[in-house]
Amino acid sequence: MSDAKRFLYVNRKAPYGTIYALESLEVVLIGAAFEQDVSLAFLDDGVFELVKDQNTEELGVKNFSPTYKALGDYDVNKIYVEKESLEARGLTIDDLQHLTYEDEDDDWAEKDSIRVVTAAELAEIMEAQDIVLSF
Amino acid sequence: MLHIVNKSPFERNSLDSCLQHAVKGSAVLLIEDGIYGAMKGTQKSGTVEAAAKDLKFFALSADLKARGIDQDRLIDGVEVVDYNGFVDLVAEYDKSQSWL
Amino acid sequence: MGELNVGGKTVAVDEEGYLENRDEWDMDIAKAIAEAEGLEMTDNHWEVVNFLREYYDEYQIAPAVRVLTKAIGKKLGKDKGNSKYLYELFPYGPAKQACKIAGLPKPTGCV
Amino acid sequence: MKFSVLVSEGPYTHEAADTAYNFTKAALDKGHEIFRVFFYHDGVNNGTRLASPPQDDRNITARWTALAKEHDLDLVLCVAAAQRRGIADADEAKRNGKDADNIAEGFRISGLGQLIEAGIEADRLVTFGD
Repeated sequence: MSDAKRFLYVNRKAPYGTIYALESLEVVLIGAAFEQDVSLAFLDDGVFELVKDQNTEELGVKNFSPTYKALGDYDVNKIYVEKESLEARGLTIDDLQHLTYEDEDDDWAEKDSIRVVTAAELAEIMEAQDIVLSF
Repeated sequence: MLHIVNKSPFERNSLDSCLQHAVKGSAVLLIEDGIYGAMKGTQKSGTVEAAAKDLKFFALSADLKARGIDQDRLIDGVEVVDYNGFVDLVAEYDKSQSWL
Repeated sequence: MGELNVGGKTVAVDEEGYLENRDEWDMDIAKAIAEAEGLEMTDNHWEVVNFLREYYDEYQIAPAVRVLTKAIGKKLGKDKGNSKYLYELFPYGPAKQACKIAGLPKPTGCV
Repeated sequence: MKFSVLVSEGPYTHEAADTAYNFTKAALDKGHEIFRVFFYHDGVNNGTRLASPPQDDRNITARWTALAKEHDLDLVLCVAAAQRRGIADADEAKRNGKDADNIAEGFRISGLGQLIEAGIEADRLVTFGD
């Protein structure tokens, strides 16, 4: 992994209003095959992407929110959600889907993928990347 | 890092969000509708003026001219660059992030 | 657009034989698609096809081959959780062939 | 230096395609290498040869095509995004049973992996979008 690049996918848009959330997720899933160091950040309206109990039946659009739960299978397990963005929208971590992964190095123990970070922490995480892809 | 903002600060929060996440020593390049964030005497000028202590600000000349915004209407310290200057900034900073 | 006739029932398939409507899938249709692919469905084939259908129901995507192999290995044992085994069952690739038989959407072939 | 460019918006509605073009051209003129220009989301609409803008306006697609010819640029449209939006080359049209293709000269259709590769191979990746 030493020559792997650090890729950060920055999600700042709400789902369904535009296609960015869905097409961002599609890049992440394809990108996972390249064995780079992948992280996802959800801030601003992007935090709405992870809200649980999404139901698109009446809208007649595919509900892609269950796909976030597959990220762990794809070894994408660094998911940063910004605290300030959650608070500004009246949300807490409990309003979001519970995303987990199985840690290969810890006897496949199930662990949380989502880490709530402050804007200042997220700024440092952004600064530590090689590639930042924004959606 | 070079932050690129292309949204008017009066329409979206891209500039605010960018400034909240830009660490000291980074640069912010304002392009497209983002150049309105470089104007002095607006409701948003104070934010940019405060951030300019830690960050360098640039604005793209093509977008300023297209929108009829003269250089003398810009916040002091905002540097105007052309596309060549844009390319130089991308090369100078180790990565870029677009606040779409 | 083509169609597939199975025991008096007609279902719509696309140019490459993928089901247009996932809800129309049943085991007879799966067998017919497999036959068109030159495959005979054994218990081993069904294991993979059913796994794909369950995965799709839960996550709304067909897993990448890498993810499929790992998950099959975990569920059905290490001897089945490798691409050699999966390619033996589905010579033209588990992503393409097994998804088609399982009635899942055509992979966009993005990699 | 080696750059990759990501274009996430279609032409004409948003300025992103113009900025991306002007940036790419400036980078090439300054002697930098453009590893790839990848078009995603509505950005794939940059690659349709059927657009006919008025003659006193710029032709965004033709401009890309000319730049590609001059500099041997790799212009890639994401296949998944292109399929959604009705952009096809001859192979894609045939594979999906369509009666025509519309990709412009100098563009090719490929997978999202090409975007990741563009990020891995280049020194810088710059995104233009809405």
